[in-house]
Amino acid sequence: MKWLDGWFESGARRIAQRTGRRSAIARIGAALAGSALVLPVLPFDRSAHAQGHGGAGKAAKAKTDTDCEYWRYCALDGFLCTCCGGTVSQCPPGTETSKVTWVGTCRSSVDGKDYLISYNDCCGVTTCGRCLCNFNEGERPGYRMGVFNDINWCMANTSTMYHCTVAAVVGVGATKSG
Amino acid sequence: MKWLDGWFESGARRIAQRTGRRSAIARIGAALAGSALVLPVLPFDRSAHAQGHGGAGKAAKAKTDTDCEYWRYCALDGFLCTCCGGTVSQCPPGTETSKVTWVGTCRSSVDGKDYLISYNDCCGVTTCGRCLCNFNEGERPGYRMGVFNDINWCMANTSTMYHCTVAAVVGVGATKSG
Amino acid sequence: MNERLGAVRALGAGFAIATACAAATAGAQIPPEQVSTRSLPPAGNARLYVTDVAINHIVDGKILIVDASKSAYLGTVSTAMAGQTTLAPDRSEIYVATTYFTKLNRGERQDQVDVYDAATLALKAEITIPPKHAQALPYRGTLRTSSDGRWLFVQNATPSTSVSIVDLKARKFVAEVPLPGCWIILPVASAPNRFATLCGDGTMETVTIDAEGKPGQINRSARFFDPDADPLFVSSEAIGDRYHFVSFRGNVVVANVGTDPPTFESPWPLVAPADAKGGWRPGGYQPMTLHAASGRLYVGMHPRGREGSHKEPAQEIWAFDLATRKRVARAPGSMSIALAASREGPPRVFTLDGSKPGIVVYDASRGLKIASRMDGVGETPTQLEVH
Amino acid sequence: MNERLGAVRALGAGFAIATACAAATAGAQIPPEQVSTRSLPPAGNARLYVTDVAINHIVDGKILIVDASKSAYLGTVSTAMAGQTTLAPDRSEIYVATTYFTKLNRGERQDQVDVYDAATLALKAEITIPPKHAQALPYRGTLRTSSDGRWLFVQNATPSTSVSIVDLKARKFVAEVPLPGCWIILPVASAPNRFATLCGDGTMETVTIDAEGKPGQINRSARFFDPDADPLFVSSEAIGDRYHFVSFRGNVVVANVGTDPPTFESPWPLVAPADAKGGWRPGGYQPMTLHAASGRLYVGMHPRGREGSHKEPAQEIWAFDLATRKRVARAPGSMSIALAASREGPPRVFTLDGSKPGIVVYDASRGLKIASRMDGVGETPTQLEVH
Repeated sequence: MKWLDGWFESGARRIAQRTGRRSAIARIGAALAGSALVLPVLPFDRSAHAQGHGGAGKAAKAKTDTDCEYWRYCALDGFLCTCCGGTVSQCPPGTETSKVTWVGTCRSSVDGKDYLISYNDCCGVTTCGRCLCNFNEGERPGYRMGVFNDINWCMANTSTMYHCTVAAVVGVGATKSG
Repeated sequence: MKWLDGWFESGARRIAQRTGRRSAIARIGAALAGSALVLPVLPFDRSAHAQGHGGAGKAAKAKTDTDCEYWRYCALDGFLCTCCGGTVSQCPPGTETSKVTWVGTCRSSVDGKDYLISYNDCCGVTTCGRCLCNFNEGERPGYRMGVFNDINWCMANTSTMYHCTVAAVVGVGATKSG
Repeated sequence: MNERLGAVRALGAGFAIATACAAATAGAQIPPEQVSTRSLPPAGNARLYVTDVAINHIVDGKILIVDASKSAYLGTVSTAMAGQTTLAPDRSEIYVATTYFTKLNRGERQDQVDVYDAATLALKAEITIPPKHAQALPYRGTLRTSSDGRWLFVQNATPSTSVSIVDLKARKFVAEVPLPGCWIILPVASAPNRFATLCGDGTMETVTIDAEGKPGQINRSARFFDPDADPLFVSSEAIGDRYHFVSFRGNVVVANVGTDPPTFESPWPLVAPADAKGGWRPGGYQPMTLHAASGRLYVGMHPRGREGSHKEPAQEIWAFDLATRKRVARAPGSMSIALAASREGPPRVFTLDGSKPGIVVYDASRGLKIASRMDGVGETPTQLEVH
Repeated sequence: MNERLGAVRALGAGFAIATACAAATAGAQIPPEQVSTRSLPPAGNARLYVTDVAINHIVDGKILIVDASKSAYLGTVSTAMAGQTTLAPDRSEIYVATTYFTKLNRGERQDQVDVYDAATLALKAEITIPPKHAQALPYRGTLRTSSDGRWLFVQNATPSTSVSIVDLKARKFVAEVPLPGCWIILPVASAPNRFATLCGDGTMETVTIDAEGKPGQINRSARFFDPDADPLFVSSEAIGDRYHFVSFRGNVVVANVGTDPPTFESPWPLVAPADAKGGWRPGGYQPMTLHAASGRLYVGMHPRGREGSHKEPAQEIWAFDLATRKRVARAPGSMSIALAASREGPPRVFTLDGSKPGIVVYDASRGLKIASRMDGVGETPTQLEVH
C-alpha cells in the first residue's frame, strides 16, 4: 500500500505536468491496475471522448451514466454496464464481478471533487455489446500489465466471458496538480 | 420418386398459374426440400430481391455470383459461399457439405434454360456472415419442413454450425408453364 | 525485478485496495459504493423478452430483456446456437433449449434446457435433452410449457419432427413423441396434459401425456386449412382454448383445442372488399397478437402481397374487434416483424422494428398511437414475449 | 399421414434425388456439378490473414483470409474467445491459441492450440495448454513460433505473465516460463532456441530453451527505453536479428537480439524538426511495418498526438529509408490501424482500415499510391499478417 500510494501521487503529478491537461487525472487511476478489453475505435468517436472528460465543463454536465463521457468513466474501456442492465456500481443480473480490477480517479462534474473509482468487469454471461467506450490515456502495452487495456480483465474468473464494466465510487481521489 | 415427380410438375403449374410470375419457378425447387436459416430482411433489400430473378432480364444479366440476384440463387436463403471462400458449387476450405439439402429450379440468365439447382449448406466452421440473401417464394412454416427456411440445414451434420450455402447445377429443370 | 513483481502484486490486490480506500473516505460527498450484482427491478407491465439469433454469430444468440415503457435495457440471457426460448406461465422462470459444442463450432454436441430465474437471471438448472432440438430462428411455439407450467415441450427437427417432453418439477427429460410432418407446440389451457400441433396436411394433431409425462393418445382433426393455397402462420394466440391464427392471404382461423380432436370456427377475412385492390396481407415473423381484455386482434400488414411476401415487415398495423370482426384502427407499421400485446395494465401493443432493430410501443387505449421507441435492441431478433 | 411421411422421406433423400436428376441430363449446356469442399487457391503475394476479435461477440472471433490483390475472400478460421493467431515461418500452418468453454460462456475452461493446414484450412491437431493464454486483442507477438518453426511460444496472462512452450513436432505442451512484468514474444532469427521479450522496466529479457524445449538461461539487457516517458509499441519487425520498434513519441529503436543479452542502436526520430509543430505521432494496433528488400519502414501517423492518442488510426502513412533515416514518401492514411508489407513480389503495403473495416493496398514501388481497396472485412479486426 505504501509503495502504491507514493507511486500513485508522484505519478499523478508527473503525468499532469507532462501533458498539461486536466484529463491526465484519468490516467492515474488506470495506472494502478489497467482496464478492460477494448476495440479499435473510429476517430470521430475518439475525438468526442478526448474532449468529454476533465472536470465540470458544460458538456460533461449534460451527460448521463449511459454516455461514454459521463464523469465516472474517465478511465473506463469496455461496454457500460448501465446500458446492459446494471448500474454504475452494480453488475447486470446473472453476471459475476471480476476478481481483478483497476481503479481510476475522476473529477465529478456535479461537485467538482475528485473521486476514486473502482472499475470492475462483469463476467460469466456472453458479451453485452452495448455502449462501447474506449479511453487510452495512460494506457501502456502489456509489459505494463497494470495499465494495459487490450486484455480481458475477467481473465481470473472461473468463466472469463466479458460482459460489461461498472464504475463505483470507492473514495475521494488523491490530491492532484494539473 | 414417382410421387415426387408428379407432385413436382403439377405443383409447378399450379403455382405458376396462381402467381402469374416467372419467378414462380423459384418456388418449385424450394418445394422439394426447403432452404437454409434466414434472417429478417430489410424491406429495401427485399424489394431488390423480389425483382431480381425470373429470367434473362437485363438486371439479372449484370449480376455476378456474389450478388443475391445471380440467377442460380433463385431459391437460396443464407450466406453466399462465393463471398466466403467457396464457389457456386464448392464449400469454402475447412467446411463440410450438409447431409440434407434442397433443390430449386432457376432460369439461367445466360442461355435462358431452366436448371435444377442443388443448394447445400456448408457446415462445421463458424458463421461466415457475408452476403446474406433471403427469398421466401414458396416458403412455408415448419409443418411443411421441406420448404421451411427458418431452420439450420446443417442440422443433420456432426457439427451443425452453419457457414454458408452453395448452388450447384445438377441437371435441367422440369418443364414449366407460367 | 522488484519493481515488476510489485506491479503484478498490486494488480491482483486491486479490489482489496479499493475497499481499503473506501473505508478511509466515509466523509465524501458521494458515499462509497460496494460493487455487487443486481437483480432485475420488479417487472412492470412492459417488460419484454426479445430473442435474437444474431445471424452473423449464430453460436452466440441472446434474450434481450427490456422495459419498453422506460426504454431501459434490463439484462441478457445467453441462448447459444439457434436457441429457442419461452417463459413459465407465472413468469418465474425463463427456459432456453439450445445446443452447445465443446469446441464452439465443433466437438461434442450437447443439447439441453437451461432454466433461469426470471428475477435474478441466475441459472437454476440444466436439463439434458436428446440432441435434436430444432435449430430454427427463434419463434414462439418451438418451446412451450404446458398450460400449468408443469411440463416443457421441445420442438425437434432432424429434419424429421418430434417433440421432447421435459418434466420441469423433476428437472429431467421424460419422453420423445414423433410427430412427423407437424410443427409448433400449442398448449391447451383447459387440459394441461395436452398440446396441439399444426400438420402439413392441413390438420391439427393433439398429444395427451400421462401423469409421468409419457405420451398416450394422439388424435387428428379434420382438415381445416390449405397449406398450399392459404397456409397459416404458426404465430398464434389463444383466448382460453380458442387459438387464433391468421393465414398468408389474410384470413382469421379459430381452432378450439378444448375439444379433442380440435374443432374449428368458420374463417373470416381481415381485408374488406374495399381494401382488396391494395393487396394487403399479413407479414412478419410474429405477425399477430391479441389483447384479450379488450377483445382486439392486431396484425402487421403490407400492401402488394404476393407469394413469398409473408415475412415482409408491416407497413401498417391493423386493429380488429374480435366480436364484430371489423377493423377498428390502422397505424403506421414501423417496419414491425413481431407483435405482442400487454397482458396487464393499460392496453399496449409492443412491436419489433426489424430494420433498426428496435421496440415500438403503441398505445392501444384510444385508436393506435405510437407512444415511444427504443432502438438498438439486438441484431436480428425475431421473437417478442411479454412478462 | 402418408403424404407427410413422404415429404419427410423425400427431404432426407434430397441429395440423392439431385444426383439422380443430374445423371439424366448430361446433355445440358451447363454440365452437372458435384458439390465438394474447396482448398485455398495457391497463395499469391497478397494473401492476408486478418484476425478479428469480433468485440460484440467475443466468444466467436475469426481469422479472415483474403487475397488483397483480387479483393477476394478466401476463407475463415474460427478463433473462438479472444484467440491469438500466428503463422508457421514457411506458411504451411496456421496456429490459434484460444479458450473454449463447454457451455459457450460458462462450464469448463479448456485452453488449446489449434493447428490448421494453411492450404486446406483442415484442422490438423489440437494441443492442450495451461488455461492461462492471454485473452487479449489479437496482436502480433502474443503467439509466435521459433524462427525455425519448431516451437510455439504462447503469451500467458493471469494477469501475471508467463510463456507456455509448445513442441510443434510432438504436438504437445512442454513447459511454462514465468516472465513477470514482461510481454510479447520476439523470436531470434539466428538462434531458433531463443526468444526475447519486452519488460516494464525498460529492458529486454531473453529465454533460451534446450533441445527438449525446457527453458534454461534467462538474460536481461540494459535499460533501453522509458515506458513512462516514451514507451515502445510492441508491434515490431525484424530484419535478421535487428528488431525495429517505434515509440509512442515517434522514435525508432533498433534492438539486436543476435547478441545475448541484446544490444541497442541509438534511436532516431521519425518526425523532422520541420514537422514538429504538427504533433505527428505513430498510432494504431500494428502501427509499423518493414519492407526488407527495399529497406523501407512504413508508419501510420496522426497529427496532434497526445497522451492516449497512440491507438488513433493513421491520417497519413509515412515511408522512411532505413539507410538514410529520411522520410521518402507520405500518403493518405485510410484510417489504417494495422500495416503489413509484402514479403515477395512487387513492394506493397497492406493496411487495415479500422473504420470500415477494410483492406487497403498501397503500391510502394514508386512513392506510395493507393492501388485498391476491399471493404467489409470483418467487424473489429486488429491484426494483419502476410502469407
